[in-house]
Amino acid sequence: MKLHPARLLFLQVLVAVAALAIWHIGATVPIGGDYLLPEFFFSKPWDVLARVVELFVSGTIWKHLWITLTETVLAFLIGSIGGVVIGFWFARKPVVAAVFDPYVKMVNALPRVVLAPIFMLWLGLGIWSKVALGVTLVFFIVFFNVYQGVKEVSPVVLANARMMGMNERQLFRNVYWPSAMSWMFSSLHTAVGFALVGAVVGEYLGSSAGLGYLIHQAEGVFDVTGVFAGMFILAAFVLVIDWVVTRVEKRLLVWRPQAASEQN
Amino acid sequence: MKLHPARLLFLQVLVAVAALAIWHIGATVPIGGDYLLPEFFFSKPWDVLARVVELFVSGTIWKHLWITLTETVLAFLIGSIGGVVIGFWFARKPVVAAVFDPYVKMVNALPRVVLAPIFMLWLGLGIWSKVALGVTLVFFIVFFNVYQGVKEVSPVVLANARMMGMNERQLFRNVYWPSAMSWMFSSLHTAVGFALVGAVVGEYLGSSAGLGYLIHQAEGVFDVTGVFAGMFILAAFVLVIDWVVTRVEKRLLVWRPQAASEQN
Amino acid sequence: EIEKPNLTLGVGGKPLLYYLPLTLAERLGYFKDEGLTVEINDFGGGSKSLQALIGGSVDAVTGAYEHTIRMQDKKQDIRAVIDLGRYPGIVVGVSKRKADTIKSVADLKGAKIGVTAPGSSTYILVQYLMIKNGMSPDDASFIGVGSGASAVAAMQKGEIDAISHLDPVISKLQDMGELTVLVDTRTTAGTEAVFGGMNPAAVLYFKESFIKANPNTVQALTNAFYKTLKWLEKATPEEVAATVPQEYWLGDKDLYIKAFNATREAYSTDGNINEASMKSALNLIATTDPKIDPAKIDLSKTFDGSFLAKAKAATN
Amino acid sequence: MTATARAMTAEAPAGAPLAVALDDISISFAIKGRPVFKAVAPTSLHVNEGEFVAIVGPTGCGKSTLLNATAGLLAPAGGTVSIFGEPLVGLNARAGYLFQQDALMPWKTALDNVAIALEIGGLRRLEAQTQAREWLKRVGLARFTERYPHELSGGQRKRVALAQMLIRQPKILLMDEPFGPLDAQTRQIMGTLLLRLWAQDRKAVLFVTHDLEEAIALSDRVVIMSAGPEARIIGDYPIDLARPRDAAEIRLDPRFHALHRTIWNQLKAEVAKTYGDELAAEEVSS
Amino acid sequence: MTATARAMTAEAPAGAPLAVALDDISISFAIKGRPVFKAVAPTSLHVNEGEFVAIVGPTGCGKSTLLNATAGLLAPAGGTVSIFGEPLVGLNARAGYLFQQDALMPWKTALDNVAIALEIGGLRRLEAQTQAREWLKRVGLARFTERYPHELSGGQRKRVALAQMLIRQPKILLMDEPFGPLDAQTRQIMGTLLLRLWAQDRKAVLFVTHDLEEAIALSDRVVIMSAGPEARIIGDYPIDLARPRDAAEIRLDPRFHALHRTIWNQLKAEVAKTYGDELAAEEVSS
Ligand SMILES: Nc1ncnc2c1ncn2[C@@H]1O[C@H](COP(=O)(O)OP(=O)(O)OP(=O)(O)O)[C@@H](O)[C@H]1O
Ligand SMILES: Nc1ncnc2c1ncn2[C@@H]1O[C@H](COP(=O)(O)OP(=O)(O)OP(=O)(O)O)[C@@H](O)[C@H]1O
Ligand SMILES: [Mg+2]
Ligand SMILES: [Mg+2]
Repeated sequence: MKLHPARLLFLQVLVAVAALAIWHIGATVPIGGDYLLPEFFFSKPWDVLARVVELFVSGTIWKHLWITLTETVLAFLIGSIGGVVIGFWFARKPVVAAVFDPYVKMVNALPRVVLAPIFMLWLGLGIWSKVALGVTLVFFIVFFNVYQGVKEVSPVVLANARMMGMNERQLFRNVYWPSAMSWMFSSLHTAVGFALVGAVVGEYLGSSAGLGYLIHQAEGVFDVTGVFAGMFILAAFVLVIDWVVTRVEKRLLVWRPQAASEQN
Repeated sequence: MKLHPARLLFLQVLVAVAALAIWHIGATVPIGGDYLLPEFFFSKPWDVLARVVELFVSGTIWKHLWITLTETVLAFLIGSIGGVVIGFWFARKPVVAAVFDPYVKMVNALPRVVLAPIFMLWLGLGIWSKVALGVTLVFFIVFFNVYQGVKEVSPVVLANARMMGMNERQLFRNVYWPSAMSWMFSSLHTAVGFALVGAVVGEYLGSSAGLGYLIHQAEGVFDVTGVFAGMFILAAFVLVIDWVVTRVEKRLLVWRPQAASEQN
Repeated sequence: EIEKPNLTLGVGGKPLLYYLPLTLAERLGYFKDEGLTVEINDFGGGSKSLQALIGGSVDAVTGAYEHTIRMQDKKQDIRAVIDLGRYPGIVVGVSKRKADTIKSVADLKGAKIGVTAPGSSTYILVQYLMIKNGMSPDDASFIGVGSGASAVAAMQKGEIDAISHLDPVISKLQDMGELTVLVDTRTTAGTEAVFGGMNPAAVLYFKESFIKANPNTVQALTNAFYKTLKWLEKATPEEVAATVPQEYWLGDKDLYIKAFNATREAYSTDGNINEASMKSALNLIATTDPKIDPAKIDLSKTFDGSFLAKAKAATN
Repeated sequence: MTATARAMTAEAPAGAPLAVALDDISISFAIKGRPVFKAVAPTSLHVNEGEFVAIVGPTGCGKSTLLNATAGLLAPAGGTVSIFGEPLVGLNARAGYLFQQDALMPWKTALDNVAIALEIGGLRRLEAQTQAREWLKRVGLARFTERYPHELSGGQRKRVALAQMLIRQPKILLMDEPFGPLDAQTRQIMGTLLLRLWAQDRKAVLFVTHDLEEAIALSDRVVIMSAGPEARIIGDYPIDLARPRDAAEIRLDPRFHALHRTIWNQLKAEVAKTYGDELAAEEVSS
Repeated sequence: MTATARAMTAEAPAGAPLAVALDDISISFAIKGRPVFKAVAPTSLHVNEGEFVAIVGPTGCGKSTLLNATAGLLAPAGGTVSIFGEPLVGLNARAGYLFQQDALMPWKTALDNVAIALEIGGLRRLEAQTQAREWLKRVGLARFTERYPHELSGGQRKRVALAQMLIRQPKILLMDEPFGPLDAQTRQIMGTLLLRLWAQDRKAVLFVTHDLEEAIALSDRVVIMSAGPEARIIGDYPIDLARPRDAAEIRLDPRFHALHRTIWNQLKAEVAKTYGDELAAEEVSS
């Protein structure tokens, strides 16, 4: 049931074209006197595309893109490393986990928007307050998955490894880590998006550059085209980071059989 | 390595007391002329507690709490059901998954803050626009995990079930669903927090009631005590929802052996 | 009779002094007196409340007059019916650390200026000032610092050299002794110095189609706000403080009264917007946003004074 | 080669279609970064309706692979698989398969694991459970109905799987070392149970085992596979012992011993081949 | 009872400490919502240094459970476990354990799975791999070093696990049906390999098997467990066959046959007891 890559690309483009067509029609053809996707809120696909091109041609975007990229990558790295480390720690120390469990959940429920001023106070207006915001999102996603992943380790494989005489560090490297890996990567795919969201929301709430800044600026003057152009670039951007994650995943999970649910 | 419940509670309270003590000292004892946690940004624990009590005693909180609860629960339910359904669908239809994969990831990377006006346009100012915001967070977390969970189904168990003659629906009920359950519940624990975040951010961006509204009001006039009181209630609140999720989880996963990583 | 007694009204930051008349009208019961039940929705910012109006989720908005002009450029017919703030209420100040080097707008070259958000009115005002002083807006860097405590934090930590902001942030900074004021458009003198006249800020606006369909409702709401302005004109700071909810006091009644006194002159006394101040507002936008062509804007369609006139007639 | 392999099934009655017909099938595994591994070379195997065929062969030769192909779980690289005269498409719906590995659903109790096999056919839950209980009793697990698989011993799990397969009464039974983790005595009891069921309505059985005595005691034909890679069927011995057989008594029959010796000799030679280079050398040096 | 069980190990030399001493141990499982399941009743088992003890018993009696307790993976409900004279605390670091189930790390190739057993002891990777390759050759898997477990057959996986355990040369070997999924011939080759290693430096071996012939051919003592629940050791037979033994030849020895018959009779009676109510009735009715 594998698709030929060219055919896959064709289908993907088809979806994009269909979406753009609906958008275009919704924005330009009135249905019963009303527009389905009023231009004031949705702009028009062609305008957005033109704006994206313009942003790249004029070169203004690069600086913003670079800043947002830095923030996203930092948030992603720090958040996932933190999530992995604390996730493992909690999974291996049931007492610690039990004691801190309610607090972790409480912190996870705090709206990040409200935390922004505190981050700014501590970390200033530079990239670090945005990184912090992204980290608070990424961390929890990775944390919960790694925690569960470690608990799902096969009891027999673990017992075997322990009988071989592995110490905690060796168990981590040879058993827990590879076993929790598919859990971790699943969470990383979600986390990539959230890292970006964190960075952009941080910029949106206070900054002097970055995609979030651009979007906010456009929003302030009701320039929807600008807002959508920004979101577009952002979305394209996350695909690149996710592609990197997928490559790493493929490399690290060579040992897996093809997913059973995909065979037919 | 199981803790006695009373001892566990004691340790948990200890952590809370320690945190409050640090907060109190940071806010009231100047270190080198500067406060570690200036009152203007952090208020004081005692004030916050007093405010929380006041909110409950005066009764103003109930209406807001009720609205936020409704939104959170709806966002959580709709988002997780959507995530489960689409996650299963994608996992079982590799072609669909391959075609839509980049788009799902793109949408996941859109900052929800920017989407708020669109939700308000479509869904009005009532609870539904907030629910929608929560759904966009919950959905992706659950989706990615369920998708991965289905792919992790044991190939032998699946082959056995198929040899028995199970059709797609029966496979879902008897194999995919129970097998993906621990993945799903892991994602639900993260999602509970995010459902609340979505609802509160939605309220924060435009509403006439709810905890997010309260926090927003307090923020505009530097009423940090109010902000913290709101966050406090919010956090306590999520524990209740999470407790419900954990109960359901325990019921549904009776069949599991104790996690191997916790035995010693 | 009133076509729509149950109204939803949007505002971007209700507790702000900028929107004081709204809170007063609500607390004084003037909406009820007019037979209206008004549900006030608070939004993350002025632009969000405008979007809600256009999207149809609110009926009326108390927001910036500037929106009516911008919306005409976007082919949305939005009209103000009464002015609530005649001066923008924005203050440009410098950090006390930079007070020695930045003594006037002309010195802002190369400075890091904090604004509520890029694209917002605080941002536009500084740009306007810079252009008027013969600089390009690119000569300084602008940093969105948000509208609340984060703005105070940014100034305190020395992350920005200057700030263009509104109350209560400005009053708080002044109270803390962090700020030296350069331009103050909360006062008559300050505003005249910048614009040579009034420059309307907060107004009550509707969609033109709503006004047409619900003239009595619009009239009732205008009456309520007119009465509020009249009340406010005579009220003592103590009375104002007693009317608004205690939480609005910025944690300290004295600070609130200070802030109110500083802003007091900015509130409109008669609710009217004259030709000159409309032009002044248009000029402000057109100067900073080259996409807007002043020749294409019909200012008479931005303000509909007929309701105000009736309200005045009814009260007097 | 194929000609001889086909000749081996010549005894089949001409009229009835074969229950299982593997013709010239070959099976390969693609392994990342190495040449394709040809596990099974083109080989053929025919099983008549109601015939009990045991497959023996050195470890790793391709027995499980052959069953997987018959079950439709693995597409052969070449050749055809026909079930009751029809080419196999997708899964083999008429076959029950007892896997070599643990294949019980860990989230269902022993009872539910067996009952589900009937429930999916549309039987009411209560009725399915009654029958399942009956079957668990037959395999000696009456007291373990409410246990989850991880609470059972290896042999107990295997017996639950056996009940799970048999309760559906499929027309073709594919069994991969079904009695491996059972003690000799229980093995015989299970063997007798299996033979009784088989006799009731003529099922075709493909039975993989490492116990040659068991193979001879139970089957109509014993098939020997050569050591892999490119394993083929290299021996096919009809077992002309009278039925019904008593699993214990039959081992004393002189014909049994003669058969055992013949088959064993070929098998031994084959295994020796596998370890020709490696193990034999070791063994000598010891 | 305990008195007799202890008496059975009376032949042990008085001076040297016992390699494994299980004294009056009992093992229970808590199962949600039902009474505690007493798998093993108080029973004792002593294994001398260098002694090869085979454990046989009906399926589900508690053999794996007993090994788990000796390995330190399961805490007994009562009684004591001593290893070389010291009470066991935590895991048994001197034992190697070949599990009944698949226990290879799925993310490591066969080679790495074996090599890791040395690497964790601090050996350099390259050296460990060289030795691992040697061991894989010994178990007949020289050509499968780069395969991941899911690319191996059941018997191949078992042999990798065997190599993984043996390469560490532990002083105590716990083996739970190590040769189960292997054909008879390979079984004998592996058995010979095991005996050779065992002879090199006097290891203590606890060997669970269902093949009584294998048990007798390999061991110094065969121990029989009663059917569970509350399983106990009910028989203990010293095997007085000369060493070194040839796995194939020994089966022709008349002493072998005499031993086999004696032990088999007790075992048979025990299994019959398990199925007393259920299976025996079935068998008769058939
Ligand atoms: N998924 C796979 N990828 C690569 N090779 C495989 C795969 N599955 C099996 N093989 C190889 O195919 C050959 C036959 O495997 P199979 O499992 O059929 O053996 P078997 O006869 O059942 O052995 P055993 O008696 O040990 O179970 C073996 O050499 C094995 O290594
Ligand atoms: N985790 C558990 N929870 C409950 N009961 C268990 C558990 N593990 C084993 N048992 C029970 O304990 C008894 C002994 O199990 P054990 O696995 O030791 O048997 P065994 O002798 O190894 O059998 P086999 O030869 O089938 O492998 C069995 O009746 C089994 O059902
Ligand atoms: Mg096999
Ligand atoms: Mg066992």
